[in-house]
Amino acid sequence: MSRTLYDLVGLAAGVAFILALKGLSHPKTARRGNLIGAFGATLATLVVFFYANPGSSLPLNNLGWILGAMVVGLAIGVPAARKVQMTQMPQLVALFNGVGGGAAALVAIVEYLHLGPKATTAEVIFTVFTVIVGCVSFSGSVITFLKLQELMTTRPVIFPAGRFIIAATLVSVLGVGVWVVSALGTTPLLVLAALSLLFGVLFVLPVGGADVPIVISLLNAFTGLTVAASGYVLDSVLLIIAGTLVGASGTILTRKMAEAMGRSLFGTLFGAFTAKPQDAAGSGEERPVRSGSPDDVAILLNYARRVVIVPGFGLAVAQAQHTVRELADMMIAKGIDVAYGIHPVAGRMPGHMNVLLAEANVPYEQLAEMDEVNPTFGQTDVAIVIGANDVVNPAAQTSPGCPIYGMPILEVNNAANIIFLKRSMRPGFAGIENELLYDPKTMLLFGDAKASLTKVVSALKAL
Amino acid sequence: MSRTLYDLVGLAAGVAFILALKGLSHPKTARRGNLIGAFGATLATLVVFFYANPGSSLPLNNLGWILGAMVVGLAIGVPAARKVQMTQMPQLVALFNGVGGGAAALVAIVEYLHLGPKATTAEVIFTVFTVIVGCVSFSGSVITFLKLQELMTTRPVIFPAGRFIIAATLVSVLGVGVWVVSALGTTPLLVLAALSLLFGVLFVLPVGGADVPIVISLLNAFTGLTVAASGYVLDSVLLIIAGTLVGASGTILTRKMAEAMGRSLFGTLFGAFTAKPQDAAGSGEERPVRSGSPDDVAILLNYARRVVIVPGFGLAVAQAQHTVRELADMMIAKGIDVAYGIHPVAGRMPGHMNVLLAEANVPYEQLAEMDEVNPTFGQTDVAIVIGANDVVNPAAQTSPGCPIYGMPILEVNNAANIIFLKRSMRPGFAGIENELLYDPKTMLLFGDAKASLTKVVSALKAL
Amino acid sequence: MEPMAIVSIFVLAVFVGFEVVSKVSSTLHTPLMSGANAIHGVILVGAIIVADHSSTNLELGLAVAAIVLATINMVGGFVVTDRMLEMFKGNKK
Amino acid sequence: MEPMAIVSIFVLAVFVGFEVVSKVSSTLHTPLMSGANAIHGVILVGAIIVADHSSTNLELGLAVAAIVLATINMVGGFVVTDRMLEMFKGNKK
Ligand SMILES: NC(=O)c1ccc[n+]([C@@H]2O[C@H](COP(=O)([O-])OP(=O)(O)OC[C@H]3O[C@@H](n4cnc5c(N)ncnc54)[C@H](OP(=O)(O)O)[C@@H]3O)[C@@H](O)[C@H]2O)c1
Ligand SMILES: NC(=O)c1ccc[n+]([C@@H]2O[C@H](COP(=O)([O-])OP(=O)(O)OC[C@H]3O[C@@H](n4cnc5c(N)ncnc54)[C@H](OP(=O)(O)O)[C@@H]3O)[C@@H](O)[C@H]2O)c1
Repeated sequence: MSRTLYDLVGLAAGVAFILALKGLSHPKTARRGNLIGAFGATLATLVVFFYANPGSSLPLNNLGWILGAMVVGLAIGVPAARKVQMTQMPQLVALFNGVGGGAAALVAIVEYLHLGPKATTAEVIFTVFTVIVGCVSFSGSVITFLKLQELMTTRPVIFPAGRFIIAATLVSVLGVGVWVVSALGTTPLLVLAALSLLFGVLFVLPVGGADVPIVISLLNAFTGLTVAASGYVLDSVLLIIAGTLVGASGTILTRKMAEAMGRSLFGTLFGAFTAKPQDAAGSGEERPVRSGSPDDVAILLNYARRVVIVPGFGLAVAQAQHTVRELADMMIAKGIDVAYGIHPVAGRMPGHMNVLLAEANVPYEQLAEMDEVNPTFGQTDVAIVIGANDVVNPAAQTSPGCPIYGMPILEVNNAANIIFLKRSMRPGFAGIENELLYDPKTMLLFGDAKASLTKVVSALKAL
Repeated sequence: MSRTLYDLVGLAAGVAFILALKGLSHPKTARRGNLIGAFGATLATLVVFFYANPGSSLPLNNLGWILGAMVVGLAIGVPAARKVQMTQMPQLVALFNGVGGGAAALVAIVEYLHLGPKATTAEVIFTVFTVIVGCVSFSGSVITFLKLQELMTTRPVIFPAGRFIIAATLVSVLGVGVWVVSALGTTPLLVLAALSLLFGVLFVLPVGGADVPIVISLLNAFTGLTVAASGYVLDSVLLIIAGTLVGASGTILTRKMAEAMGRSLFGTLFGAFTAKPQDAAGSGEERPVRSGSPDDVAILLNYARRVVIVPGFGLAVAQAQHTVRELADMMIAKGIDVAYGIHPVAGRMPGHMNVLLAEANVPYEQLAEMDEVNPTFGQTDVAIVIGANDVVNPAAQTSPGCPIYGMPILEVNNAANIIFLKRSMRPGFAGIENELLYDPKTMLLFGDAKASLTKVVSALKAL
Repeated sequence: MEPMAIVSIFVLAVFVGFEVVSKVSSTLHTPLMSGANAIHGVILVGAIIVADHSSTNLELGLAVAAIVLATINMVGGFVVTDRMLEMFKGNKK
Repeated sequence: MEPMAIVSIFVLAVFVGFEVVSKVSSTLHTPLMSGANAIHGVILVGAIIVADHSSTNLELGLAVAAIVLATINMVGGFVVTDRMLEMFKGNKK
């Protein structure tokens, strides 16, 4: 295959990626967009097998190893992607991103070993960039995975003199980077990789759990840039275009996510340096709460004119989306005005609630975005909060010190009655107490969301 | 100045153009966008004076000629742009576009003469493309200018066997193009230019006046592509980027304009081939109309609850935008609900009415777009049509043969009363009769729009 | 520059051109057309380059004509666009 | 490829990347992130190229590891994105 044809196919794959991102930005075309992206990636992968790089010949050297490695990758990636539960999606995305960063770093290292002293300064600089950022992306993603999977604490990990250690690590990373560029050699490069991995860990540890998706998105953009840098070293227009696209769109997306959570990007990444660890269970004192029975809840709902359902992470855990839909349908049949109030960061990934409720075939019109539903709480008789906590916590507006301060919330506190379905008095993801649970107009229905909802549905039927 | 720096400045100018187009797409940033574009263009122009092209040295050869020519261009362009009346803006844009196309063709010709037999085939192909499209753009724009300036008929010019002549011209243009590529030489190139100029004339003649802005926009996109092609021949990234940007955005814009006018792009360009000339004054018979006095109009307005003002080209001609505002303010003071119904192609350029009314400081909220105002005509007591005609002509919806058939209109025929302010029974731009003038619920107030409005204002004051 | 680079730049610029104007409202059609029109006046740069290396009177004459036309296109285009947009100003504060 | 061409391609691709996602609604944040994530899995192409010209066992071993990781990233990414989006399907018809 001629170089021109090879490059043109690469460009076509780049165009497919542009169309993919474009498609993914609109609900109607999102799925098709993803398929176009997959098509472009397949095309790009197939075509390398038919083009002999300078100094090489067809079929590719090490073909068996290459195909074998791809089969292994498929055998790991596909089942993981197929079987993951919706609640664990963010972790998986984080991991996939991390391995991508790792792959880019490895490619850069191999190419560096291969080029040896023939490498131009520009190539070495791009290699150093790829190794640093790829390794940071890899180890950072692993930490976010551990946090989201709750294999480690979801709260900011602050250690004494933390910010000095981080700064020192960063300085050594950069120092070793300069060393690699000036002296060349395998050892400095491996030291660089090791230090970068360490920096990735240190960089993500102090990030509060609630900000983790922002960090994933940022690391995703970083990985894109490493791919673009590899494209320079390997002289591939496709990698340059694809990597840059991901880098740029990922940056915008990160900013948008941060906005949706009401956080400044800067604060997310560096604010944790100064944050003090929060006390998990608040003051710990026992305060009275009003808890009710499924019948109490059913009665309240039966006489309401307008009900807003606020789903959260607990709904996803309990897989209660179908039951909640049943409840909503019953209320609608009774002539009650029902809407779902969707917080952009309810659950553990942006749009999590939309996915879950769409899975349960909840009509799109019943889903109201935060800005839409907030002004209506004044006319709402009952707000029923199902497995959500942080996204309705007024502390986000009232207590400047707390980790979610500044995040816009669903203002259920303006509704006439509030019902909470949760299992205990434990706080949500951000680990801070929710005063609303103690509010006189709040009623708590303890138990797993799905079980509680089933009981409420039966009680409502009986009325 | 080094080549790298020169190229980087070029790229910066390209970025400025991207930002300019982006800015121009939003009302708030439009003006700044235009200034950014002007800045980029200035930068790009200045920098050529400091870079010696291969085989040349600084200062540029023929510097006196170059500067002199620029001064002449400034002396023509700036006053023309400053003094033109708002009603003649479209003509001017057409002319500016045409001279741009002409410049691109000239540049290609000069470079061709300069390169002589050294030119590569690719360079010759791009040269041929630039000469053809640049010349078509030039002569086509001149014809659109003549049409808009009403120095010639605004209606489609259909001549016997027209489509065969056009097709034959196109074939010869392409044939000569191939001749140039294969044989090279100055004569074939000049023949090519001449034939292309002819084709431009023939191509635009059959286009109906109402479609002229679409054609201008299309020619604008074409000129962009010629600039990109020149960029290839002259090895300038800046010209490639700038030209491609204009080509691509111009294409989208053309499609959007055609949509706004309810025309298919294809039909606009080729439909006229088959159209039959329309009879200007309709059947010519004298039918009764109801004409009223300024007092009648004032009384009708005084007792209305909702009035929609529909401005058109005549308002622009009469420069009545300030008077109409005065009238609207008076009605609002009387508690009447007043809105302006803005048709996208009212006037002689898209957005013409917005420009005029903005000039008169009409608050933005009072301007209603077509889709917004159409559903409200049922609740409108009086629709007052000021110097508009085609944009309210129901023939666009009812008579398939007519030149404006398919264009969405402002449905004033649904209002309880219609008032027309015009000077005569003459038709509008498209040259077709408007049945609405004979409608029993229509009242005509003959006279210049500004004079009539002034009288209505006094009459209303007196009430 | 390599053909592949030029093709890539062209394709990407097409996408940028499409995307940046894809949301324009009909109010701004004319100023946008006029602004884009002014941008292609940057062919002035090309006209200056060819005027610089013109070696015959014919070449120079044509190049000078090109400079005049391109300057009219570029400067006139930006000025007229600014004039149009100035009229919107009142309402945008 | 010339540095200038690469810089131009980079700058234009940045604009394309910015523009295409600039209107995304928060509902689609996660699928978009996941889809973009899958796209950078195309580093697989780079991994295959370096595996092809690996000359030592160390190089080959690292390259094979890169292929495994990149394949996971690419294929897993597209599959998981499709799964997410499948759930929206019901309402979009
Ligand atoms: N969407 C994102 O992109 C994203 C990503 C990462 C983090 N976050 C963060 O996650 C939080 C999301 O807020 P949220 O209100 O959705 O969740 P949340 O604050 O974590 O609260 C979830 C609540 O659900 C309850 N729960 C858990 N399992 C349950 C079950 N089986 N049945 C009933 N209740 C159950 C828990 O209380 P019990 O234990 O008492 O039952 C908990 O209070 C925010 O802090 C956000 O910043 C969001
Ligand atoms: N906006 C664009 O982009 C664009 C560009 C080119 C063409 N067009 C076409 O132009 C037409 C626009 O429709 P339109 O309704 O705005 O205009 P129109 O159909 O051309 O009607 C204008 C009316 O204004 C009257 N008039 C002229 N001077 C007047 C004055 N001084 N005082 C009072 N009335 C005066 C004329 O009637 P009298 O002579 O009896 O007074 C004429 O009937 C459409 O056909 C459109 O397709 C639009």
